[in-house]
Parts: sequence; structure tokens; C-alpha cells
Amino acid sequence: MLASQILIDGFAISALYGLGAVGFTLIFGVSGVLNLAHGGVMLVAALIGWFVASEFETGPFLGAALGILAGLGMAYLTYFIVVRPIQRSRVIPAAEQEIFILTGTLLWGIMIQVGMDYLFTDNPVTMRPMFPGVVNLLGVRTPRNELMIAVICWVVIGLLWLLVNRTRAGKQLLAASINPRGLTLLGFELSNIYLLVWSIYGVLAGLAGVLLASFLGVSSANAGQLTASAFSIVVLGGLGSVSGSLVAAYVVGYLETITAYLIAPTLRPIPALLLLVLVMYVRPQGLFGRR
Amino acid sequence: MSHPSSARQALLCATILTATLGFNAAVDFGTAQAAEPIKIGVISEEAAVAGASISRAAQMAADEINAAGGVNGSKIEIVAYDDHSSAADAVRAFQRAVNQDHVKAVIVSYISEVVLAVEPWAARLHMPTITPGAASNDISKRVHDDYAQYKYMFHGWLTSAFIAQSICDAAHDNLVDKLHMKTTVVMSEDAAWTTPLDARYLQCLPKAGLTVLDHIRFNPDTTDFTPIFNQIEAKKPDVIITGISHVGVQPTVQWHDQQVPIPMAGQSSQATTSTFWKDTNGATEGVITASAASPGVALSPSTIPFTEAYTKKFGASPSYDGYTSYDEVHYIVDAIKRAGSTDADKMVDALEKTDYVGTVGRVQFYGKDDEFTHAMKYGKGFVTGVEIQWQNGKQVCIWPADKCEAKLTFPSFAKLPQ
Amino acid sequence: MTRLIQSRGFWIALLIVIVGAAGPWWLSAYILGVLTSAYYFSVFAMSWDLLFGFAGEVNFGPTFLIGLGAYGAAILNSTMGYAIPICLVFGVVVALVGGLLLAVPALRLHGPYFGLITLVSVLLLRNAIVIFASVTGGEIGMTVPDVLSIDANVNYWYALAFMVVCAIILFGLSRSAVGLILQASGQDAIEAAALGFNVTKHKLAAFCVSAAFSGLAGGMLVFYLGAASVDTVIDLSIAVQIIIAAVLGGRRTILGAALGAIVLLLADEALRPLGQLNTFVVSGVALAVILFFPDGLLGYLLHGKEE
Amino acid sequence: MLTDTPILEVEHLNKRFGGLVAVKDISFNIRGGEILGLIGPNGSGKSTVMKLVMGIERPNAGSVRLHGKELAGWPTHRIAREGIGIVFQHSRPLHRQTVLENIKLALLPDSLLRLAADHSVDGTARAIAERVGLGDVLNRRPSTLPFAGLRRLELAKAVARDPKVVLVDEPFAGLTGPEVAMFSDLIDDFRKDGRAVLLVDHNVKSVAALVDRVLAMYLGEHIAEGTADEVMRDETVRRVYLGGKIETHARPEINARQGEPALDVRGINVFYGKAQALDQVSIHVHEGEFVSIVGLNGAGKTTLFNAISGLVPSTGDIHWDGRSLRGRSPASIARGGVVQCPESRELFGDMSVRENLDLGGQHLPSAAARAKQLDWLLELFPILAERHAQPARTLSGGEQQMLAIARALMMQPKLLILDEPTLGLAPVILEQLSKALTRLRETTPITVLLGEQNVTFALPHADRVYVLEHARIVWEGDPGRFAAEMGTGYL
Repeated sequence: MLASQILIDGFAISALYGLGAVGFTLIFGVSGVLNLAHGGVMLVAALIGWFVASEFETGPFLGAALGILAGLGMAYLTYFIVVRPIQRSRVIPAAEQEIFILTGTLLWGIMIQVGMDYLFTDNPVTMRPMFPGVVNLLGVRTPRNELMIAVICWVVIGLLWLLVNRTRAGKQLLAASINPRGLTLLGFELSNIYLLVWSIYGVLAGLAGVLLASFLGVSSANAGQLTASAFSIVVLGGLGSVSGSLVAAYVVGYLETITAYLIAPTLRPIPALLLLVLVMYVRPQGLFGRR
Repeated sequence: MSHPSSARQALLCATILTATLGFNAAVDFGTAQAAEPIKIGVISEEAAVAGASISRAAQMAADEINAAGGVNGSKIEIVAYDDHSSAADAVRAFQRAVNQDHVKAVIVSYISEVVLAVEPWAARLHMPTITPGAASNDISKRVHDDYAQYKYMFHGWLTSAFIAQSICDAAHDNLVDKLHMKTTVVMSEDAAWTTPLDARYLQCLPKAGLTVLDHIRFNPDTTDFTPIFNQIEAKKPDVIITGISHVGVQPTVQWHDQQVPIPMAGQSSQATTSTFWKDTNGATEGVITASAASPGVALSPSTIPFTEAYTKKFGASPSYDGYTSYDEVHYIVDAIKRAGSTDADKMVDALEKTDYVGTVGRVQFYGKDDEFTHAMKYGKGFVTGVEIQWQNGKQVCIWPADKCEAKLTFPSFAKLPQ
Repeated sequence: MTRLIQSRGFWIALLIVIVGAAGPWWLSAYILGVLTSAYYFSVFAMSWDLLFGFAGEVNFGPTFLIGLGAYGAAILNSTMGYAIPICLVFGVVVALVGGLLLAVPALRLHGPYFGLITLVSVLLLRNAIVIFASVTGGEIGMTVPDVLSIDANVNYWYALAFMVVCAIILFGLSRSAVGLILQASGQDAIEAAALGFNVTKHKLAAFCVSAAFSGLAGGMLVFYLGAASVDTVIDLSIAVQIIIAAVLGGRRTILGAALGAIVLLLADEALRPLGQLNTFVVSGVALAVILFFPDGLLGYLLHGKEE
Repeated sequence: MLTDTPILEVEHLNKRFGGLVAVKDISFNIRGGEILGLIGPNGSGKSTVMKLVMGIERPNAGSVRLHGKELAGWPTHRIAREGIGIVFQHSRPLHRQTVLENIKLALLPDSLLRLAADHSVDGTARAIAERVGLGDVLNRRPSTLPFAGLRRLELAKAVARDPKVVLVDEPFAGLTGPEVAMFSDLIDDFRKDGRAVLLVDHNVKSVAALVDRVLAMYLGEHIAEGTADEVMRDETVRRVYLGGKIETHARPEINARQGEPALDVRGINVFYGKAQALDQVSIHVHEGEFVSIVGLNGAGKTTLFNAISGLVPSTGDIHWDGRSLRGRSPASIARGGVVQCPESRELFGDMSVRENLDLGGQHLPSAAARAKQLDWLLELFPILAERHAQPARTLSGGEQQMLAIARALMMQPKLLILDEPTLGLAPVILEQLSKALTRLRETTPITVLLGEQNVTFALPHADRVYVLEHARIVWEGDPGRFAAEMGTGYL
């Protein structure tokens, strides 16, 4: 009973973590950018989705759709206002682009969060469940919504896999993450590829945002937390490795759930953090990291 | 060093100096303009519903007083500061209020951490300071322990202990007597304000007739409450008594989504705001929480007029600390009148003698030698708070019995003892 | 020494300090208050810059060191009631030990990995504080019985003096022989090693210095505010502000970091009338500066020297 | 003043990177006051040897002894303190400090406590600066120095450590004639001081004047040792650099020459920082022509090609099909038909051979066109057909090179730029590659621009040859005339 509870509960939350992290790791893999405004992007999607759904009574699905759209828009803004100017800047030494992108997206993230505070207050909000009601699964009373969210996450991740491994555009992404110069020599404009990857990122982050809003609820206060957790999961899995991030998401998700069930709800986040520290020390490139 | 650089440095320090000077002058000017009215500082976070209620309600009170001709000829001016609910920020705002804008009293925040950070400064800068919403016992405990220094701090809302007490009293009248509930599980966020709350819960719930089967504290960062609810359900209690404020909507929403068959009562701070229904998409149906006052319930003659005026003006009813902050402006002014001066110590003496019937009931403060010095008196005839239950989109008052008579209703999935 | 006396920068700095010291006679008590915290804050930024600018490591967790120092001092003071100086020393020791525990393994990591490890250290510390609420007062923090002074001016002078001393030491250090080696290590570890320098040793040293000053400043801040809370000395938002301040003021200049910190806090206060939006505006401006003047305020002003 | 006992003894040094053996059983020793030249083309492992001696890389086996003391596997800073110094090719001085301070840095003790350097340091630093010819720029910042000045600074730092052994990496790269002479003198001073010197460079020629002995490496192995002349005369060395005897056969129909050239490069200059990599270089290629650019490593071939492909900024005009390429992105240049197959190959290591080729073909209009092109290439390079499913990085060097070429050809280029296809390939592979090129040349009207240091590989295919040396075009003509006019003394 307890086992099956942990199993089901952990599965859903991990799937959500995974979805949130995949986009994050994708950008890093392809363009080497760590987007510390990640939480902000998810937040915008979640809040817009909630706002539309509850304010205009559009129902959760249209709300979600618009939320994802908002997430996409925010991803573009992040890229065009912060990331690209830094990448193209002549005054910023190439060796220091990393710290500038980190600081830049950090600031941008703060601006997003404060802006959201201003528009929607920092009250936590939740979207009306897309799939109300509960089902009995392995003797556990589980909200249908929770299950469907896990399903959606995996469907989307599956689609992403197809996109990357089965389409021409996907092949270009893959190639770019392995050897951008080689791709240029074959006549592909990297700028287009970056735009593509940021679009994918926007959709993924947006979706993760609205799902979070409908599953656990969000508050603009969470923005930092969301970024941090995506960051840790991605590094734990190995920067730039999509499959790594997914595994890491499940490791973290289950670790947290098990802690909450078996040890104490108060200690929930701690074992995962300790694990992260441990991994950093024994295997800095992460569980599935290349090089 | 080469010349161009040092020239630039000269420019640099020049800019800094002028900047600071100009800034300095600017604000000085600002204050010189408005020396005349009596200023009251309000420090809260506009982005939070509970925070916004504080400043709005205070402004309403000031407007009323000014409309009535102000106090001793001078008008009341509310100076609002946004502290983003950060202690550091609040301290700087407090300094600005006192040293720059020369306010005569400060109404500060609903968050214990912020209030506790400001308290030493109230003592240091001799500034009468009142919190409309923080609950931690330590606020008044400090005053008790070091009266001479901390006497400037007043606790304008019930302390955790009394909140727990009122919840126990309500539980006895409603849950036990009416619904014959016998057992409960206490579920609180792991925060400072809940420590005394839980302590009192564990004392008074059994006295009220509810055996406490389990006591669960969870991390305020928790987003997924499934484990906690499952743990509670395993204990098969008749009701869950909550102590939640920071975590917000998640427990309520997940309680509803997972259809946990156990009613929730207790303290759920966000559930006291009228927007909570929208924030949770109605998941809060049937949830019971303690509050300062409730729409449409005449705790005193002034309750209903204020609630209606506020709702009319801002489109939503005030959250619990809106009521208290509205009252506070009134009895601060009252104290100034009685003291016949805005001298800090005279005001403190006057405030201690406060006996004012406000929107939340009759306000008096405990004295120097009571356990909770400068905290609101709790009990019949004073402030008891109310219990409200969310019933199809409305907050209805269910306690105290002499003030309101609504029936309790619970969502279909909640199982009541037969 | 004579070169120092002759250098114009020295006299300008001296002038600024004197003008600053005269603050209480020409600044309002409120601005004094803001500057007081700004000065402590600038020490945070300077010690961060020593680690980033010179050793070349991005430390996301300055508040880990600050928090250790602050809480170390506060707890000793509130439980044992020792005099402030002893508590401060204790705080520094705690920060040093914690810093070493973090640095020894962390310095094997680089770039984002080092950044994340330091970030996580903060999260862990935060959790620890909440868990051991009985000693630390949890997230609402604890008040310390003793304070530096209750007189605003005295507090201001303490802070100013403290900042000036730290600035002299840190700046001096960055310009000293050791500073040169550190800078070389940060810029090109291999070449530095090829010149016979033990790079790890020097980076570790830098980390310790950074830890010591962060911890000390943290302690001082606590005894100025009269309270220690997660929100004032540990929260990530503080760490973020520190990084922004340093980058805003100009990396690798130490003094720039101090300037950045003061400007940042003054701006934040100056824009308080904007209410909840001031953070938005300040961040926006900071972002613009980073995009268009990557060398930061001081870097920009000193740019003439670079050519 | 030559010491009779060697100062530095290196024995049976081995280094593997994963599967690849970078250094195989290398041994040598250097006496005080002696200069040993370590030469070999790119990828021959010479730089790795230097790193192993300096402790920047750890050897898998072998010993490095200084005055009989075993240093192999020590951390770099301890080896440095034992008395081995290195002059890096690319200097990264401290930009905020003056030249003097930069030199002082090298004189500082490795101590955390010595905050202020003692006064002797200042004097010594000035003396050293004088000696390397930086005396009058002491208080300037490195960023304001010319390239040669920066190299001087690097040299000064090395001197400052007063090492018993000095390792110099490509001493003359990017330097002009007079600067080269000046640098030779400075290095010669090392000999006079009785230090043991190891010069690492691409070819004998540039260091011949300076060295006492030369050790030549190829593919990680020791191939020849002796005086500069001996090594230059050595057969293996000649084969590595020139290949065997030079044979040429220009294409029968040379009428391609007339009319507008397809690619026309007029007087372009390229600077890396302060180093001039191309100096007024002009070349042209007619449609259907096969042009080889011959030059030693570091002569500027790769830079020239990257300039054409738009990968490095250059001044001057580059015209393709009569239109200027200025301001066009590298990718659009490639799509325009000028496709480069770079020295570094730039394959997508984790993707399969087939996927690599497909990416090359993505620009082709139709699936049919792609399939056709693919079949043709697989027939041209049969080996790729066998390997189509396996990841590119698992291929052998030769196979990787073929894949790189095939991938470029998938784009149906109008002009194919081949940069150093023979780089680090064993002679037998060269045969296959050569055959493939011959077939390519005979079966298709393709225009090719080939950059090579291996003349025997370059010439047979060429219709016309340019010789690039020290960033300048020094010779142009028929392959036939090359042997006569340039062949001798090319090394």
C-alpha cells in the first residue's frame, strides 16, 4: 500500500520535474546557455494560463494553451533581450560570456518575477484540474489529473525524442550540440538553429509551467526555487544530456517522495541536495555527462 | 597613475557626492513640504493580498478621520512603504519612515519574521509600532522580558496561542457538540509562528473534546501534500486541524483534488481572503478557518460598514489584517488625542490604556505584568476572532454563536461521524 | 609607500573617505542608516570579487559564508553571552571552517559545476537553520542581546571604518605579490603552474580570505541590525544582489564591487517611492549596464588606463 | 660551454589519449648549452612530448630526469621549481599590469605570506627586460605591445625563472624576418648561459640555423635524429613532408584557364590579435581547375581557406562567381557552393556515418537527388558503405577523412576546399585517398582548391600550384616546374 503510494506519487512529480528540466538542458546542450530565468518562464506560462482560465472562464484547456503561448513568448524575449546581445557583444570577452549570461538571465528572472508580482500578486494559485475526479489505482485513491499530467509529460518527451532523432531539423539540433562549426561548414545558419531550440524550450517550459499550475499550484515566489531545482536536476543528470536529466528527475523525485513518506515531510528536499553534492564530488560531469 | 584615469576618478567621486547630496536634498525637500499633518507609516508588501489589505484599510481609516476634521486640527497622512516581505527591506523602510518622513507611529506587516526584525528598531528609535497580522508569541514576549526597551511595540492581532485557543473554543462548540467529532490530527507548516500555536493546540484540543491522534509538521516549501494526507488518512481522524499560512493554496487544493474524506478546520491564513475561492478554483469549499472578522457579521457596529465600504472600493473583502489595520489607525489617533501630543512615550502610555471598540471587537492590551505584554486581550467581550467556512463561493460565519448562526456544510467526499 | 602618497588615486580615495566620515553632519539619519547597511554589503561584494575576479571562480553562495559568520557570532552571543569581539572572531572561524569544507572539494570543479555546488551549499544551510530552529530561531531568525551601538552615527562610523579597512586589505592584497599570482592563476592556470606556482594553494587561500571577510561582515551586520535571520544574511536573493553589485561596479577591481554595492542600495532606496516596482527598475538598469558597459561603473571610469 | 653530462634525460616516454597513441616510446637527452629541435607535422605528438616533460600531461610510461632526478608524473609547478621553464606559443599576460609587473610575477616566490616582493626583484626584472629588449616599454600594458613584444615578454618570464632547461613552443610562429633573427639570438643566449633548450616546431627549415641536433617525429613515433642536414636528407622525413619522388600529370584539357576566374582572392590580410597570418595574399581558381596550395604548417593555408569561407575576418576582396563574398555568413557561402572540408574534419562524432552524410545532403532539392548523390559517393568511397551505421568517432583516421570529404561532396559543391587531407595519415591510407581524388578529378568537372604540406600528395592532382610561406604567396606555377624551381630546399 505504502509502496504503491510512493510509486504512483513519485512517478507523477518526477515526470513533471523531468519535463521542466529537459528544455533547460536542451538549450545548454545546443547553445551552451544556462538560463537562470527558467523559473520565470515557467511562472509566466502558469500565471497567464491560470488567469485566462479563471478570469475569462475559458476552461483549463484554452487557458493552458494560452499559457504555453505566453511561455514561448517569454522564452523568445529572454533570448532576444538578454542572451543574444551578450553572445554577439563585441565588448564582452568571449571567455567571460558565461558569467555574463548567468548574471544577465538572473537579473531578467528577477524582473519577470517582480513583474508577475505586480500583475497577479504573489498569492499561490492553481488552475482548475483539466481532468477532475479520482481513480483507484493499486489501491491508492489518485486524482485523475495527476495521472494525466504524468501521461502528458511522457507523451511530450516522446514527441521530443521523435523530433530530435527522426526529423531533419532534429538532426541539425543534434549535430549543433556535437559540433556547431561542422554544421556551419555544411551551410546551416546556427542562428536559425538557436531560434529553433529556444522555441522548443519555450513550449516545454510553458507546458511544464501550466501543468505545475494545474497539479501543485504556483506562486511567483517559487520562481527561484523552480530554476534551482531544474539546474540541480540537469547537472545531476549531466549538463546537456536529455536522457540524463530524465533519470535525474526520477532520482530526485522519488528521493523526495520517499523522504516525505518514510522519514519526515520536513526533511523532504534535503537528501536530494546531499546526493547532488556527493555526485558533484565523485563524478563532476554528472550521472550521464559527456566528457 | 596616468592623468586621464585620475581625471575620470575625480569625475567619479564628484558624481557619487553630487548623487548622494542631491538624493539627500531631494528627500529633505520632500519632507519639508509636508511637515504639517500627522504621519503614520505603513510597511507591507503590496504584491500580497494580505499585505495590500493592510495599507488600503489604513488609508480608508485615515480618509474617514480627515473627513471628520482630522485630529487636533491636523490631518492624518498615511505613508506606505513596500518591503517585499523582506526583513532587511522592512528595516530600511522603517528607518526611512522614522528618520526621513518623521512619522509618529508605524503599522508593520503581517509576517512574524519581518515584525521581529523591525521590533529592535522600534525600541532603538522610540517609535510606537503595531503589527496588524503577525502571530508569533515572541513579539509580545520581548516586550514582557525587557519592557523599558521594547515598550514601543504593540501586537495588534491575536498571538498564536490565542488563535489556537479560539480555534479550540470554536471546535468545541461546533465540531464536538454539533457534529460529535472525537478525534483529530494537527497539521502545521514548520514555521516559527506555528510552534506556540501547536503547543496550545495540543493542550486545548483535548480539553475541547478532540483527542489528537497525530501531530504533523511539514516543510513550508512542500508542494506535494499527497504523502501528508495519506499519512493523516491512515490515522482515521474525524477532522484535520490546520496551521498554515506561508504554503498557501496547495494543501487546500490537493485536499480537494485527492478528495481526502476528512473535513479541514483550523487556521489557514489565505483562506481568510475573499480571493481564495478564485485562487483555488473553489477547491476551498467546506474549509473552515479562523479569521479576524467576516463579511456581514456585526462583531461591532463598525464591522459591516467597513467591510462594505472596502469591498465597494477594492472589489474584494479585506483579509483578516485589513480589519485590524483599519482599527489600529483609529486607536492610534485616539491615543494621540488622549495623550494630547505625538510624543512617543506619551503615546505608548495612551495606547496601553486603549479601550476601543473596532471592527474586530473591543480592543484592549495586556499590561506590563501579563504573560503577553502589549498583546490584544482575548476572550468574551474582547477580541475572539471568528470562524468562517467557505460555502459555495462565500465566506460564512459559523462562530462565535452569539454573533452568527450559519449551518456547517461539507463537500460530498468528506465523511462525517455518524 | 612614497609612490602611494604621490598617486592621485590615493588622495581621491582619502578625500572620499573624509567626506564619507563627515556624513553625520551633512546626511539625514535615514540615509546614514541606508549607507550603514550598504557599507557592510559592500564588504560582501568585495570579498566575492576577490574570489571571482582574481581566482576566476563564480561563487553563487557568498551567503553561505556570510550566513555561517553571522549565525556563528549570533548563536555564541545569545547562548553564551560572550562579548561581541569574541563572537565576531568565532563567526570568522566558523565561516573559515565551513569555507574550507566547501572549497577543498569544490575547487576541483569549474564553471557551472562550481557555481551549483556553492548554490546548493546555501540551500542546505538554509534548511539546516530551519530544522534546528530551537537554536537558530528558524526562518524568523533570532535577536542578539548585544548590539554594536544604539547610536545611528556611531553605527555609521563603525560600518564606514570597517569597510575602509577591508577595502584597504583586500585591495592591497589584490595588488600585492600574492594578488598577482592569484590573478595569473585565475587567468591561465597552466601558465601559472609552469611559472612554479601552486595554483590550488593560492585559490584555496583566496577562498579562505573571502570566507573570513564575508563571515566577519556577516557578524558585524548582525550586531548592527540586532537580529540574524535567514532573510537578511542567507537568502539567495542576497547572494544575487552581491553578484549583481560586483559585476555592476566592475569585476576584478575590488573597489568597483564596493561602489556597485553602495550604488545598488542607494538606487533601491531612491526608487522606494515607486513602491513594489523599484526592484524591477533597479534590475532593469543593472541589466542594461551589464549589456552595454560590461566593465561596470568603475571599469568604465578607469577605462582610460586600459589603453 | 657544453656540459658533457646531459641535464635533461627523457626515456621511453609513452602517452595514450583513450585509444589514440599520441607519443610512442620517445627518448632523447639534452646537455647544457645544447639546443635540440623536436620537429614533426601537426598531430605528430611533438607538443604532447613537451607537455609531458613540463608535467602538463601525465605520461603513461617512461621517465623524465633532470640532473638524474626523476620528475615524471610530478605536478607542473614542482617541475617548474626543479628548473624546467617553458615559453608558450600563445602568451596570456596580465592585462591590468605593466610589462615590468608581468616580469616580476615570474620572479615571485610561491608563498602566501610574502605580500611584498623584495627589492632585488625590481632590479632583476629591469635587467631581464633590458636583455630581451623590452627596456623602453617597462611601464606599458601588454595589450599595447606588438606581437613580437608579447613573445619577448614570454621569453622574459622564462628567463626570470632561471631554468636549467627551457622548452620553446614554435619560437618563430607569426614573426617577420628580422624578428625571427632577433629571436634566434635571444634563444642562442640560452645556449651561451649553458641551459639545455628544446625547440618544438613544424619543420627543420625554420630551426635549422639554430639547433645542434634535430629529432623528427611522425604519428607519435621517433623517425629520425641527427644534425639538421642529416635529418633533412633523411628519406623517411622527406617522405613524411614531401612524400616520395614528385610525379605530376596535369589534366589534358587545360583550356579551363581562360576567362573570368570562378574564385578570385585579391590582396587579403588577416591578423590574429597582433600576429599577421596572411599578408597581401592573392590567388584565383578557374572553373574546373584543380589548384594546390603548398606550404608548411603555420604558413597560413588554413587561415586563407577560413578567410574564403568567411570564418575569419579579413581585409581585401574575395569574389566568387564575380560577386563579392564580403558580409555573407559562412553558412550562406557554403550554400553558395564554396564548401570547405577542414583540416580538423569537424565530423559529428556521436552520429552515424549515414547521418553525417544525410546532413550534408539536406540542402539538395529532392530526395531523388540526395539518393543519387549518396550512391555515387558510396561508390567513390566503398569503405563508407560498410561503415554506414557506426558512429563517426569510431572510424579510423583515414576513414574519418574520407567521410569528411564525402560529407562535403554531398552538398554538390561548385568549389571544394580541401585542407590538409593527409594530416596524420599513414602512407597506405594516403594511397587510397590519392586514388579517390584522382577518380574524382577524372570523372567530374569539379573545381578543387587543395591545401597541403605533403607535396607528393598535392602535386599529382594539381593543374596549378601556389607556394605559401610565412603568410605570403612566394611562388606560383605549373606542377611541372615546381620540382625544378621549388623542390630543393623546400623542407
